[in-house]
Amino acid sequence: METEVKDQLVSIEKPQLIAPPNWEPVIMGILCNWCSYAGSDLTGTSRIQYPPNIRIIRVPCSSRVDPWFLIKSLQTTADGVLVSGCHPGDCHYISGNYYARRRFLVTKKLLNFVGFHEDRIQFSWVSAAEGPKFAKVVNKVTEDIKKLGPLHLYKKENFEK
Amino acid sequence: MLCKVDKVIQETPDIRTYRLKFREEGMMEKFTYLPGQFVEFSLLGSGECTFCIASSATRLGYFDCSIKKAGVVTADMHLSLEEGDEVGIRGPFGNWFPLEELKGKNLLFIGGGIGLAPLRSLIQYCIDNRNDYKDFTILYGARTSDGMCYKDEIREWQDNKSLKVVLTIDQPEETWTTNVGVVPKILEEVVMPVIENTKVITCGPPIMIKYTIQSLVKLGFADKDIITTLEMKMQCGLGKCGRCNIGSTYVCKDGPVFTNEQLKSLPDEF
Amino acid sequence: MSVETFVTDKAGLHKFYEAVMASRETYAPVEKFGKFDFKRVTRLTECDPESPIATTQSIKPLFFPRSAKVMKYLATSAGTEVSEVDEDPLAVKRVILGAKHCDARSLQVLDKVYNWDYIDTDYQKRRENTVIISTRCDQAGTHCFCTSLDYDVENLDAMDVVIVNGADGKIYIKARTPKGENFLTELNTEYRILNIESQMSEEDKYGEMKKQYESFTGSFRLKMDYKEVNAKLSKIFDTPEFENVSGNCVSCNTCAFVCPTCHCFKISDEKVKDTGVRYKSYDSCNNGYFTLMAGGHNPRPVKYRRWRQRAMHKFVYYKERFGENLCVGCGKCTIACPVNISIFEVVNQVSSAAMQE
Amino acid sequence: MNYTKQIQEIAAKLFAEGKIDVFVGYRMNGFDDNQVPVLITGPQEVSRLVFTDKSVFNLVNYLKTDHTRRKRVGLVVKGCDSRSLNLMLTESQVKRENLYVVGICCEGVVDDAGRKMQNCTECMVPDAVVSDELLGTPSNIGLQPYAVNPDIAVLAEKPLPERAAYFEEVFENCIRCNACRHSCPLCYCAKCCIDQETATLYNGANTTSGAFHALMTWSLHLAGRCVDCRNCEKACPSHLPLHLLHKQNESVIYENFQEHLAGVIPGDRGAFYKYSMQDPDDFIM
Repeated sequence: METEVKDQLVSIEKPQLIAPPNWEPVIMGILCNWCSYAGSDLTGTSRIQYPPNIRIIRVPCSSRVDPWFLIKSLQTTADGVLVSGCHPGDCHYISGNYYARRRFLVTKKLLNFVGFHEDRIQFSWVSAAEGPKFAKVVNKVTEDIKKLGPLHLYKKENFEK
Repeated sequence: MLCKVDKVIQETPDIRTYRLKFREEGMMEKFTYLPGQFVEFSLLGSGECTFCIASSATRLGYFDCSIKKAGVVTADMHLSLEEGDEVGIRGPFGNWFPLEELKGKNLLFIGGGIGLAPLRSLIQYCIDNRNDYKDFTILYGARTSDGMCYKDEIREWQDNKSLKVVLTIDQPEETWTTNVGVVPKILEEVVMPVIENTKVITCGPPIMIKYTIQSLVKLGFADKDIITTLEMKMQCGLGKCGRCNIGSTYVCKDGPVFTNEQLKSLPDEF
Repeated sequence: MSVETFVTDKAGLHKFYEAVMASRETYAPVEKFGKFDFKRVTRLTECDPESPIATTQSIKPLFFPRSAKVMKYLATSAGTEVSEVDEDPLAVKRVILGAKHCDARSLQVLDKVYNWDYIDTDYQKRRENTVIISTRCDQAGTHCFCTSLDYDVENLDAMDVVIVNGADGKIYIKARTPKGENFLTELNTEYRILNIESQMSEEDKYGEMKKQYESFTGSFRLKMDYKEVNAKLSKIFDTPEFENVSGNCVSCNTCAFVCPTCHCFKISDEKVKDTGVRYKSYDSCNNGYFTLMAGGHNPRPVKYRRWRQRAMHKFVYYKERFGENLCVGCGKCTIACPVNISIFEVVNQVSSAAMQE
Repeated sequence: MNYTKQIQEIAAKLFAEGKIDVFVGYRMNGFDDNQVPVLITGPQEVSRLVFTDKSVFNLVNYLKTDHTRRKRVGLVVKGCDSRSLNLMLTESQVKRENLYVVGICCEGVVDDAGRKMQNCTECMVPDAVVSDELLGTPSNIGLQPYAVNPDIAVLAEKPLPERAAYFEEVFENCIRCNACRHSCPLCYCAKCCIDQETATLYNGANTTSGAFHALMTWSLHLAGRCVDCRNCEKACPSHLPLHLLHKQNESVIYENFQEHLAGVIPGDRGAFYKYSMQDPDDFIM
């Protein structure tokens, strides 16, 4: 049996048009290996609480993040994306995050242009020493996305009211 | 149909043989196939792939598929498909070797690399019905001695007095004592087959098939006595998706077994 | 008892359309971004069933969707669960309004491939549940050549009901198949009040329709003899002319995606964590990866080989196998093609050039 | 704007001197007054070449096919085409010494209906920036102040849900034939990242969200490189307004990095290949 595909997401996740009471967002966290990932480690080792909604992927550098990673994660399961790298000037590869910064801005604006709320895609600079900052960032992103509700890509009823 | 992987045999660094059993009891009896047919493997999450069955229905209870690491699905299989895992199977599809025609003939099998897999199915079948056939020669070539699959079985065949087994590798190696050279060369120089009343069954990489057929024709074999199995990208196995079209022929329905006579009538795409 | 040809005028036709839309799920050409495509409609104002402009895609997606789920699965530690897709929209009875002759004909051609050997039940079900109402064109398009192909455009029985615009604003509605007759009898008969010619005999009506057909056939720019082309093409597999005609092809898949008879597909998996879906989606022989095998061997690595496959499959191979041309002469591929390569020109140019050698 | 005669002469001369193997130009399509690209391999076909304001297609696209690879090619470029050629040269896709470029000082091309194309009314580089021979009078308009595309301006004013609904329709109408990608001169990758076969990344299904993924990724990979030749939009069988995505990126890049014309300066690699310390940082936490 096959059915015509209108919206593939519906089959993978059950469609819930209104956020159910216990809904928790899924946030894709793409962290650079040298600063933000170490920062998140520090958050853990210093026992600072942060929301468990974030799913972390480690990349060598924030400039490794191709825009289509963000698009793909929004297209499949994520309700929001957080990309984090080293502070400007601190890049392990000297200038990676400068390149990334340009790309992020254009990606963010384009996604906003086609109808995503700006808070769905967020960026941060977190260094290896900034454990508390990482917790704060994740807290903020989770709060923002909780406010926006679940992302049902191309399901008319629920697309970014 | 879901199958359970019963046993994994690492034939060579990049070839694995999967011995499969059906998850449901009694399915094996319904799953009847003849040498030369193929099945669609589906590895969930990676996709579907076509493989020929490398064992004969005369060996009951299981069937084998030998898989070389080449594309995405096969790479995933080598990476993650282990004993006890499950795969989906559709099939069997395609036609089979003309078993009736082969009866009472001398048989010459020519295999190269992973191309021995479909032949193995027929060889097993023929060994199990040994009395139906006359002389029996197997010529098998591989790039290196490492690259030979079914090593244990080849040893068995070598011990079997009623078979003649000729092995060859492309490049000389220190430990290798027998023939060195590409298959067509060995065919002409070492095997020197009888032409009368002989059927040749060949399978291997496209380039090998091409030159083997050339030298077979040179030796004087008739086109209809040369049988080969073709490979072609397939996705449905049902004669629908149009991928395996060569001329008006669907390889998945009318093939994969063709005689050279039939091959000649097809457009020259290979 | 056969339903007689119904004669009406513009107002009656609109009533008829409304009755159709009220009776069943209706699909009709809808304008979007300056082109027409078949979409689900509920009101006549939404669509234009008589649009003279050909739709970008044919009615093929309604029978063989662009992307269909074959199955889905859930892999857990306890084992793998494979399930078929649950919803079943195929049982719904549908009507297609405003299909052209070529669209309807394409289904007849596709039936051949879907009903040999393994029978595609989903396609079958969709076919059975769909009534096709077709309006005969008044004017041939720039790239149309349906009258030059191996089917009788005038008396085609691929559509269930045919609508013909006769002279003096008279419109003839005629059932062509038993399915169409049943549909017309079942239909709410309110629209029949507007019958304007109750005395006219069937022969006269047929004569009027014939007249319209003749003026339609007169408007064709492209004409060829398909028998000649078939015969010539089957002999010239190795002609270098294919390289010339395929020169400016950009190897996109557009022609196959909009073609009403192209039926090649690919199977692809998509997964998220433990769940996944297997899709069956369109594919095109003009795509470079179409025949690329896992080992890296590709029998058709270059453009002209792929074009040869396309042209030969349409005019030779399919004919050999199933007795029909795999082309209905709709010209959709030429319109959609970024560089306007016309299949008509390709086969004619190749066959005539090869004959000159 | 009619350079038919000059181009025919140049092509004939080049073939006579044995300087080229293929000449890429335009010919009449044979059924109306529009033109299609043509690849000419010998002097006997030179008379088919034309060039008028209907010569729309960007011929640089043909430099990535096997018909022209490792051959000496002559081709006709307009202003926007020459910019994409410049980028291809910068990105080492073609060798300059294999090319003979006939540059045109373009006065704008027209669409099927005879209206001047939107990108031509906005054009800031009408003269070919790469050429061995330049036809027409250079306009020398120099750098103009940047004006946001009117379509973008209109859409940007709209509230978010409306924009979302609009783009949903765009993505829904995409049939994923990839004509946009194949007609883009700057999409020369041997295998596109969207065609990856790994199931977690792959996006073969022909769905709305699949189209979203494909088009967005495609436009972001062209951001800072797009030369606004609109080959993609003309190729799209569904007539989707693909320029919106590119123009949006272009406007953001201009506003923030003051880089708006890709491929004008030889060796300039586009906005994403460089950076400045002063780039905006305020959107990052």
